[in-house]
Amino acid sequence: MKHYLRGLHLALYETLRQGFKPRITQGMRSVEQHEERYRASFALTHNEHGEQACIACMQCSNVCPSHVIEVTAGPKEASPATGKKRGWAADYTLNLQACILCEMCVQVCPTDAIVMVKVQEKPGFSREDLVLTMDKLYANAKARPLAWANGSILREMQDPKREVKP
Amino acid sequence: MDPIFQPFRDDPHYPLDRYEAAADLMLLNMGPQHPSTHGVFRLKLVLDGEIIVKAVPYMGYLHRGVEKMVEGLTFAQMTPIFNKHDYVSPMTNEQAYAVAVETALGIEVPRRARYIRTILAEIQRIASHLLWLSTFTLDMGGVIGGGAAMMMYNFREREDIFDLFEAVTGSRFHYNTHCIGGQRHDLPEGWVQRVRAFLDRQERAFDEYLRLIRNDIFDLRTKGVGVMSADLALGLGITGPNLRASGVDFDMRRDAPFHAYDEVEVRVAVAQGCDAYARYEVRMAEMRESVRILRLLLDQLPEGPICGSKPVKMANAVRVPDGRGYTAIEGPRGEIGTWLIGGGEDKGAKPFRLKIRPPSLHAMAAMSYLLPGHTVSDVVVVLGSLDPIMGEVDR
Amino acid sequence: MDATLREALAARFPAVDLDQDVLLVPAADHYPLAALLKEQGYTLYVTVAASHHPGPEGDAFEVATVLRRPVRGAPSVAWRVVLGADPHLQSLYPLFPGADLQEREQLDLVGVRFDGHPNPVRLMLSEDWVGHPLRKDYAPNMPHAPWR
Amino acid sequence: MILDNPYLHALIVGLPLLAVALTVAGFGVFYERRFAAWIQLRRGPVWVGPQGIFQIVADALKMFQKEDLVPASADQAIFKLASWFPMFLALSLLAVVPMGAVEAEDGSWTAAWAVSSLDVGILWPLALGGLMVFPLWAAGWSSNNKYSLLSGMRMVAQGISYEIPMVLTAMVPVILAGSLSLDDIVTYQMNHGWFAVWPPGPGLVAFVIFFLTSLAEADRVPFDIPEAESEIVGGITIEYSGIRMGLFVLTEYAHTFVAAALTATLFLGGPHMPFSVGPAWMGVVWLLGKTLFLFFVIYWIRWTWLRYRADQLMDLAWRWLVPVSLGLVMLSAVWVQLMEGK
Repeated sequence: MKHYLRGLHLALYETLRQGFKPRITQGMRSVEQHEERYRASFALTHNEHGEQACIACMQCSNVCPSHVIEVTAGPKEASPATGKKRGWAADYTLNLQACILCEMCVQVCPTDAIVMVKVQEKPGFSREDLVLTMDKLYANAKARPLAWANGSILREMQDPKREVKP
Repeated sequence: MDPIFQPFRDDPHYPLDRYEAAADLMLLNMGPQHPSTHGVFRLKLVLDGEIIVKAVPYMGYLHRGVEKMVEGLTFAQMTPIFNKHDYVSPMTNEQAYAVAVETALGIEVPRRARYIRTILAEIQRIASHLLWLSTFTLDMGGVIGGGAAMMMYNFREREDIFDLFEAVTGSRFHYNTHCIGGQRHDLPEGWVQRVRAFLDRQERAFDEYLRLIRNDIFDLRTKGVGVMSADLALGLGITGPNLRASGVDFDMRRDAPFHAYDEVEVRVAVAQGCDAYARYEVRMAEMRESVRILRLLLDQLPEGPICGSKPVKMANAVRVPDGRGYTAIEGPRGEIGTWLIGGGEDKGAKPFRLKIRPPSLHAMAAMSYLLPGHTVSDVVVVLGSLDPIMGEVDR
Repeated sequence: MDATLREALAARFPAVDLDQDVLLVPAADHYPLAALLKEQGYTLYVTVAASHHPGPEGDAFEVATVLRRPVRGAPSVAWRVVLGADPHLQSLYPLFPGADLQEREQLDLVGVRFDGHPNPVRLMLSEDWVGHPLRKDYAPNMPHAPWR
Repeated sequence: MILDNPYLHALIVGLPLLAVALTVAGFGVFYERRFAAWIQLRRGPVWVGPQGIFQIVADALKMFQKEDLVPASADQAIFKLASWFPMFLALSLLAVVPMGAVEAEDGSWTAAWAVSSLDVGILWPLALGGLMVFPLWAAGWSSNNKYSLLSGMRMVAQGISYEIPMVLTAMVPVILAGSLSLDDIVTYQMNHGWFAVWPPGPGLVAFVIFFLTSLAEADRVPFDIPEAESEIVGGITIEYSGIRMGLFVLTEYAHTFVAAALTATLFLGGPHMPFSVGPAWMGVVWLLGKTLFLFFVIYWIRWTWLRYRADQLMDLAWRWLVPVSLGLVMLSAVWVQLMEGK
């Protein structure tokens, strides 16, 4: 013999009970509501001497799985602050349209030049809005909170010889 | 079930003209745009009234050519690609890939990294099964109905899980937190306590789910629907909860331990019902088991390094020599395997051939065996109980 | 590989070197090997993977098949068959119904034909697609990365 | 008296009733969305107007603006007609429901203020409810869509099957009150107690069965298989768009409201005030309150339960509801004999 109505009152009780619980939907999260390690968009930083940190070594461009980073290297010149000869990036473009936010470019950067920021790009009305040029990347570093990770932190964290966690 | 449908259940290629219908047969295309096909999937149904005589699945609507694409990528670049196959459990897909390359190279993964992987995999299993539960009830109760209430309750807990993953990896969905030889991110401070609090909440939530669906309507819709014998399941290559619901006591976590599963006791949930209800039973039991395993793992989480090889600094840092092998781990939907032939371009930095074994594609093959004799209403129940992810089916 | 299986294999297929991880099997032994393994309890059909190996003396194809025994220890047997420029191989569909879709996928993407398959049509791509994408000579030099 | 003219009476009582029914049906969409959101831990529509109360206005405006698409292969005339008829039918069910209560000099109460006090009043909603199947089946058939066709077939099967226990359980109040007139049924309840409470047992069972069958007649969860959107993608409404689609939605809510009102009239005493206080027009408030309570229960059920399968629905109707309601009819006859024998 088949039954049709057993147990259904429990479901009615449960839905009524859930109605008195706190709401879970909300608007878009602000940066403060995200976790410390949250990563969204990109920025280029300056080093401690105020020079551009990127030395145009092309590691980020090579490691990018979707090939969105294009770096043009400038001529090698001596740094005004330290006097050592180093590379300079003449142009740096990151195309967010195909970026998959995998953080590999941040990990391989030897000078911690490219990092991620915690605020996403807003949707734009043209494709150029999502292409981060060098100027936009440097502006991001000033205008937006930087994400937790940079190349040194990630590589130090993965070091097999590391004894205790930071 | 009427025995005239039995030949179609035994062999989906049984010719249709041998079926003696009382009236004309009707051909119904379910999908590719249908709310309950879990993605873009087309099912051609031949109907006698509302009873299905023959069901033919068509797939490929989500084919992205991943296997061709990875032949042009180096091993270090591939992890973020891999978590996009099965977009419901990205963590275990990354792990399947990492384990494959580590096995090929013979890299030893540090103990802490193995524990972190196991913890992440088990949390991911809960998240994946929660999504299964919500879509399963959505299929039965509709988007405007009791299924939607269940989905919201499931997603409340799923959001908690995403918060936990975000705290570790910085990303809510596509994590890229595994690398060849270990983990890219260590656990942050206080994360273990947060997981414990989540587990307590989750255990209470299971009772809430049960109160919603432990009733006669759920039983009537699932019991005796989509019966898949153990022989058929094995022959089709169905693994994971679907296989265990057919009464086969087999789980890679216990029988071929990977990660840190050899250091904890895994109790395998098996159901003998072979039907949609058995698959529900197995998944619910697995979620509770995952909570138990997670508590054990968090208790004995060791300290130490999290990566067995040097951190990736160059794109071609990992090179796999010529050779071939098959490795597999147990994901939330079954065995995620990788057939890897090394020695590709760039002196082995790129794979020569990398075939992903998707558990969902094998599950989809069962559709044409299970459906004949059932009604149109049962299609969504059978499909939902098999828990396919079309991104993984098509790749 | 346990001893009883090894004995059975050695008796039935003396030409096969059983010490390899992935057995190299002649094409004629493909179906009998699968049948023997199924008798021996290797009933879980795991996967089939074909690959294209272009070489100086012409194209070669490999079809690898994996079977598993669903017991403790999860013993599995993987073997491969090397095929010539016109690749075709006996289908395992009569033994394992799961071979239906899997072999269709390999037929679609690599272009290995499976004799005795009940429905040998493309699975993933549309039926009028030209070429087999996973062959090495398929669109090798695109001007930009093809996924952009 | 002016109300003695049946046409004027119908105008004076009927027009406000129509306005109330349509308003409740329209705002039923809003109430339901907010209630569903409350159950599901969401917030629901909150932006249009204070607390989103004008959401229905925005929705209606949107639906009016949409293009009136008719599929080229559809049966044009039937397709267009079928979207209007269900609304007429659903609303005309209300015509015989008495909404007020008049106290006589001896302290007894009489039902009043129906749009039309038919002597065979209960046959009117049952007959028109039965007619409801035809426009919906016409919509499903004329859409020339296989999903609509399946939906229409399910609709016919379900409508006809659930008509039988519905009529049988509606006979229970008829036998108990000894009249086919809804006025008499309500009057009897006012003086002898609600049928859902008295006679104890059979009355309650009849009430539950009548409520369930009216759910099925109005295609609400768990009996909404004709429009199961996860299986046959909305069913008969799949090819409709714009204001025609809106009419179907409004009909659903109107039908639900009417079904609730009818259940309240037959089993919960209609405009009867349990505490017997206040003027006669309070009866309208009480009737509306009872109706809205049943309305709420319908949506509570809708957002909680899963749905049955088509064959299980038939099974439930023919194997359980029909025999049980037959038994109830006999029981009530026996009850009347016993009570009157004393």
